[in-house]
Amino acid sequence: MTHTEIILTVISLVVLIIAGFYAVMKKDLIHAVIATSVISLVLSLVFYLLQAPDVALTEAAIGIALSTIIFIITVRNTKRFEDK
Amino acid sequence: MVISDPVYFIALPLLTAFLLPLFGKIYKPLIGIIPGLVFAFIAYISFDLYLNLVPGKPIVIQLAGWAPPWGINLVFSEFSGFVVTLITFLAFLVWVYSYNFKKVGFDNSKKYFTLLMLLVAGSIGVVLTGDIFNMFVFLEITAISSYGLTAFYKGRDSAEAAFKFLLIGSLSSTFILLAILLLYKQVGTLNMAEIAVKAQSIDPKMKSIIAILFMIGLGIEAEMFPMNGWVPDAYSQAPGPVAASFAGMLAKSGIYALVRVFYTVLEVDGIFDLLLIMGILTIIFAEFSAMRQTRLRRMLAYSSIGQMGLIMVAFSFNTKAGIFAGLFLMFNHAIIKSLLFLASGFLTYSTKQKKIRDLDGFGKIMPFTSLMFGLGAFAIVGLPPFSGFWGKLNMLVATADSNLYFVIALILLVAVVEVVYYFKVIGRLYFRQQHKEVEVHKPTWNAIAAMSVLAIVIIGVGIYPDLITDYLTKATNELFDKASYIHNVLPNLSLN
Amino acid sequence: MNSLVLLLLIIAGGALLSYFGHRINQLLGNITVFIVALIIPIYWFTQVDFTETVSLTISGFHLEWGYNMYGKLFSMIVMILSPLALIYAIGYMKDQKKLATFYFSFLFSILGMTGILMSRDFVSLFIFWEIMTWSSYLLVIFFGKDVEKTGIKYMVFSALGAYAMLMAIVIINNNTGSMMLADYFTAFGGFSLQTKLLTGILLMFGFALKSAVMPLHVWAPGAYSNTPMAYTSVFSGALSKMGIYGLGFVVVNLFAHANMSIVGDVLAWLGAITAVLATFSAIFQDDAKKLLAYSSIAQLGYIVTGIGIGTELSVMAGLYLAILHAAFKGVLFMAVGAVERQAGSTDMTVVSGLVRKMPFTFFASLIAIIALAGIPPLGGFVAKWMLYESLITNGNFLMVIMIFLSSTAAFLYCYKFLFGLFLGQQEPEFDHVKEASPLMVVPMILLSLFLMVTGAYPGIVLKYIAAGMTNLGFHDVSWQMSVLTNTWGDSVNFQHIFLAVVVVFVAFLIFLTWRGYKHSTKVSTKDISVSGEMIKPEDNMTYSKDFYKPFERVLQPILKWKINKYYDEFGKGLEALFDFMRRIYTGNGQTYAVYVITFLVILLVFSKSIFGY
Amino acid sequence: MKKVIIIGFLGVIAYYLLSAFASVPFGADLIKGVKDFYLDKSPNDLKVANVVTSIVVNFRGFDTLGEVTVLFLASTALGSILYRRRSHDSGLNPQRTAPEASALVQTGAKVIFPFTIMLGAYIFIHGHLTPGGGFQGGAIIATGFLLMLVSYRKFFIEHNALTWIEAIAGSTFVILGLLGLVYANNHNFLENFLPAGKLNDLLSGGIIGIIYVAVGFKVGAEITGILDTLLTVKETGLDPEEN
Amino acid sequence: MQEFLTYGIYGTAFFLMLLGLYAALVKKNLVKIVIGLSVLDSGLHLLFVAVGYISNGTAPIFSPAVVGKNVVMVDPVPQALVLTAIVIGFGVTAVALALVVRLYRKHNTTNIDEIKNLKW
Repeated sequence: MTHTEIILTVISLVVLIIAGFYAVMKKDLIHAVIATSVISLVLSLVFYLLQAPDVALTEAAIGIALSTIIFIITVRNTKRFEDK
Repeated sequence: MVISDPVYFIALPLLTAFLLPLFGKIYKPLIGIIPGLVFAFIAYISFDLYLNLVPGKPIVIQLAGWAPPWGINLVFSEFSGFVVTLITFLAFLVWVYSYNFKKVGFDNSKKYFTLLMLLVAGSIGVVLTGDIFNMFVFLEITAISSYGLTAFYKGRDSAEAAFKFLLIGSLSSTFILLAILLLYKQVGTLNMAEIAVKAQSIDPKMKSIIAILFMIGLGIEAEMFPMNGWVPDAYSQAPGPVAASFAGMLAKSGIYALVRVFYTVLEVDGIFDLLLIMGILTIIFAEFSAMRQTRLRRMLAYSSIGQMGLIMVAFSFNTKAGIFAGLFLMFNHAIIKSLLFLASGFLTYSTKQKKIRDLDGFGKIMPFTSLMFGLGAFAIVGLPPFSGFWGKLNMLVATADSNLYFVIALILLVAVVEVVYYFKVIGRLYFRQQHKEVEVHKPTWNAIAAMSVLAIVIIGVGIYPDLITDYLTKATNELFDKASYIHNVLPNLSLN
Repeated sequence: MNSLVLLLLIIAGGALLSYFGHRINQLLGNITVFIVALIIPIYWFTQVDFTETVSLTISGFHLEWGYNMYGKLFSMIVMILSPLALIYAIGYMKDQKKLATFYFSFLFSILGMTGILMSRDFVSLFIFWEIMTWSSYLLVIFFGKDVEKTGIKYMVFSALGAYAMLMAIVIINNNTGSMMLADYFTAFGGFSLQTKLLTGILLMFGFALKSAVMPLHVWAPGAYSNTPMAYTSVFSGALSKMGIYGLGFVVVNLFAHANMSIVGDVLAWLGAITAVLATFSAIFQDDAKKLLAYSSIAQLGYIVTGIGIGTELSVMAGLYLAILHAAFKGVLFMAVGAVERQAGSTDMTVVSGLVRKMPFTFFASLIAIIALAGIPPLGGFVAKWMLYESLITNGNFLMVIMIFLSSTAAFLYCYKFLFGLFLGQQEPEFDHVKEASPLMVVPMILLSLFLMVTGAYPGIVLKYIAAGMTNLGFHDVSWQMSVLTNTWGDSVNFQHIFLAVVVVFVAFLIFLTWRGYKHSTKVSTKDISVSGEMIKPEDNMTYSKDFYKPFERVLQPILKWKINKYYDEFGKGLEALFDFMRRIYTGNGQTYAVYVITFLVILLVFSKSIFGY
Repeated sequence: MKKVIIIGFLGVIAYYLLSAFASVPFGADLIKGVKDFYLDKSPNDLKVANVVTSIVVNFRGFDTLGEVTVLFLASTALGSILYRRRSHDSGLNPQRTAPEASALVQTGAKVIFPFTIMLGAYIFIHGHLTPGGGFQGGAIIATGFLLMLVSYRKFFIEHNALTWIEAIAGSTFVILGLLGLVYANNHNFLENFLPAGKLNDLLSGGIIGIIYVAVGFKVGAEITGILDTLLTVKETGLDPEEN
Repeated sequence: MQEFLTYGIYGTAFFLMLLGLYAALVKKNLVKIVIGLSVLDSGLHLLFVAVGYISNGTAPIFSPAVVGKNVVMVDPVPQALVLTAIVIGFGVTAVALALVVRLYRKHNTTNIDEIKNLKW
């Protein structure tokens, strides 16, 4: 791994953790879903950095777009906010 | 032999499941008929293969032309063949039972049969496969089709049951994946036989963590104690034949995976003691909960958990007698519980509330179904001359041979509880006056046929258990002889 | 074909034929039952070769069937009593519902008993035991009364007993490597004390339960009185004897010969206590069925005492009593059944004065009661005599007193039974009552004739008992046809006593009948004027009400102690526990997920001690 | 309280599992296992440049069959879970509740749509050469349809066509596998029976390319079906049929 | 550096998994639970890929650029497995969300504590 890659990785990991927190803690479900989408996005970057382009592509296609959209559809069909 | 290749057990149901929507477009009744033909065919070839199996020479199938450990392989041995034959046989009967189900308010048969077929294919895949990750894939197939089937009916709490199942099931698949990952990183292979060879050199601490993860992951489908919260809900909300398939296929493939992993793949000291304790806890909690149920299906579901606990206890002895008893119990549980669930399908369908007390006097208005239920109840509590008795007797003999007298006492005390709740139901069915007018749904001819076949098997094996004991002994030897399994899959490798 | 297998096939086939016969129509079914009832004993007495054995291996277990003299003795009870009860049942059960189930279960319980008595290994013993149990369960709840209470109680206790046996069986198998009874007997001496006690007591538990010994008797009153009377006669007469059969070989064959007679003594004491308490309970029953049920328990108590003492004479007394009990309890339950069917009730405060309406039933009951109470001319006397003698020679004086107390008290309920149902004033509401059908009367009469004959010639039975006892290790048991000689050298000739008593009795009867007709006046029992006190219509003032009021007051402290209560409390406690335990299935899917994680954590934390790495 | 306990539990799990994984350091090549065989055979025997593809489709092709089945299963299960009897729909066309997107989005979607389809197709056709394959391509195709579904309220998927594509693509996979039983050298299920070709050629890798194309179609159709089912979920609120 | 990455990547993966587990076990909202499961899966996938990584390895693709050269390639097997796992995870998520919709229609709530008609 080159230094750039390592730095990118570290940044990605930090973003992953923050997005994970956001996804789990946020009461607004749409925001949480967007956060999972961000997780997928960053994850696919990490996969790419870890020399797994196939996985990165899959995660990108499925995680970012499709997973997110089915979550959003569900949230639209139920309630947007997690109640106390 | 091209025509009787074990891969058909999986490939054919999958192919049919993919094509079923097309058949429906061509001619609607084909949706019901084609699955039956497929089930009949795979049942036939599984019987054919199993009966012609040469002892000590299991059929090992390579897939994609690569010999194990590089490719995935299927192993049709005495043990796996036995379970597969049981599953295909039950699958066919479940199809017979549900073929005409539409007559009693059953809609959407295309999706039902698709899911059922995939459940069957998945269960068979779990049993046949010789690859640990492939086993995970098939476990997921069984799991997802079970979620779909559990939530099949509307107007019940079926979605709730399915969601609980899904929640626990997802956790379990995570743990299985973790275990597979750890294992792969230790041994560099996914083939079960090769793992079995190489696992001897794994650090015992690591091995124990892998074993724990496997136990939790596989324990869920095997209905092990703290992980069986989904069972009563799923069994009581799913359609009757599906509950029968859960008992006969899902639980069987779960316990098979558990047993195969701990007997063949991963030998860990102490795992069998753990299995014994968990089995006992499973039995106690399940049977005691069953005692106080007011709903028939839930009662049967808890009883099913109890039986699975008994099977776990039997396998935990790590002796030939124990395995033999465990296999016998597996056979009994599959056949008898299926009969009970099939019979209860019509009983609960007629009593909308599904309460046990609404069954008063049903012996008169639904004589055949009640008779079948009574027969199943007699058999499952282990009364002679039904097959349940021999399983229980062998089980107790095996327990005594392991000098676990307190386990005998415990099993028997719990059996008393079991007797009580089953006989309460029989008492209501036959010796009470009907107190509520109900809309009776008579079983259809095909349901009668399916139940009769099961009843005949129960009585036949009960009167002459040697019908199956030979096969059970062979299966026992196969499971107990780890070295020959490895040798048959990987001729060039051997233990040590 | 082997005659033993054929015997079992005949009974099983009979069961199926009766089932299908009754499914078609009642007449056909009844004819089938009748024929089956004739064929079974005829085949047994004429065709069965008692030296034959069957052996087969099923599922790795070696099964062997074959009679020995001890089993044959008990088989005689089954083979005489059961067909008679079957024939009786045709009359008794006429026009009832679900007859197919009734006869099927009835014949299957006969199959079970027959099988038990020819089993030489534990597996088949257990199989037949279970067949007997479930078929009798179906009959206990046959009328649908108290399915939850009585039926479940019977099933729970039966299952407890059966499973205790099963546990003993597998432990024996573990220790001897064989399921054969004979191997167990030979290997018994070599067991450790724990194994001896564990296996023996578990087996005894199972057998004692079926013969309703004291703390395990609570199922019996309800089960005996709820069952159709046609079957109760077999239930109490023959089926409970299976327990005695087993106790015989466990206590006598194992413990008595292994210098562990303390076990037998405990059993004997339990038997004696059973006898006393059950007798007292019987006295205060108003329902004739319940009375007979308690009386059965008491009688079984005597038998158990006899077996438990385990000396030659006491065992002989016990076995003799067992056979007599089968006969007289058979008659009495049949008689109550006849009364129930003809008069519509067995409540002794309601039914009365049926002697003229049902003379044959009365006669049979009278003979049976005499035998039961142990009044000299009939067999009961001989049996009790032998029992007392054995107890005295053995030095168990306290037990003698108890048995004697119980026997004396038995007179009270015997009298109450006869008086309550048959004697006294006949109420107009029973004017229409007729004698029961011949199908019911003939079996009763036959059995009472048997009682009379054995009264005069006890040797007829003692011959078989002596032969049977050889299998229990008592060889050369002395017996005489009609003369009883005691330890002290006195002898009694029963033939003469019998004849003398019969002559006196008949003369007295004739006299009584003649005088009775002359001098009796009819007064309604319900028309009683009480000075100044208003009688409400529901106050029943018949004689049979509060029959033994003063006596009851004396015995109150003993009777208050009801073991039943403790069992009920225990059951309730268990149910509460079960209810508590099933709360772990909270219904919240998340909780289940937490369980999974908790389990994982527990395993991980304790992984070191579990896997011991 | 419950939260604290569970966090404690999670801590325990993390401790044990991390300690287990710490023995397999990141980036270390510790094992000699099947992977070396794959890395050797894939380019040399199978002529498949992308080793992951050759593993997914050939060495462990059975897994992939299972995987395709899982998607098919998910779509069927979804259909059965959200299925409603016809009578309740009372002849009305199912309506998506989402409001019509703005003209800009619609136009954009219309423009992008063919490109997405092409991209997806490219990915699964080149599955054995470059990263990606049937799953990724299929998913991208489905994304294209998703775009249209979201942008246009009146864009309806032709269910008939979907069914046909699903069925034919799925059965192609199985039938190719079954043909292996007959035509391949070892008579194995899923065994390659076509000439392997040359490494890094489009027409290389035997049945691998064909299977990946079939998988691509299947996955695309499957996921589109899933999205369609979810999107045509009717109005929110209580369902009379459920109670 | 190596050690830092070991613990960094494994740690992140585990952290994501535990976050997901936490959501699945503690959060009451059904959608949140499913989000939790999805985050759990993400962490697991990261773990898989991380375990398969070999220092200074290249992607396991014999593109014309690498053919013939002696290069270290990362372990392709975990990548193949994780492909399968991702797709399976997607399938499960879809089914779970469909069930959430069904549950919402029946109970008019997404609070898992209020959905326990089936108990004991």
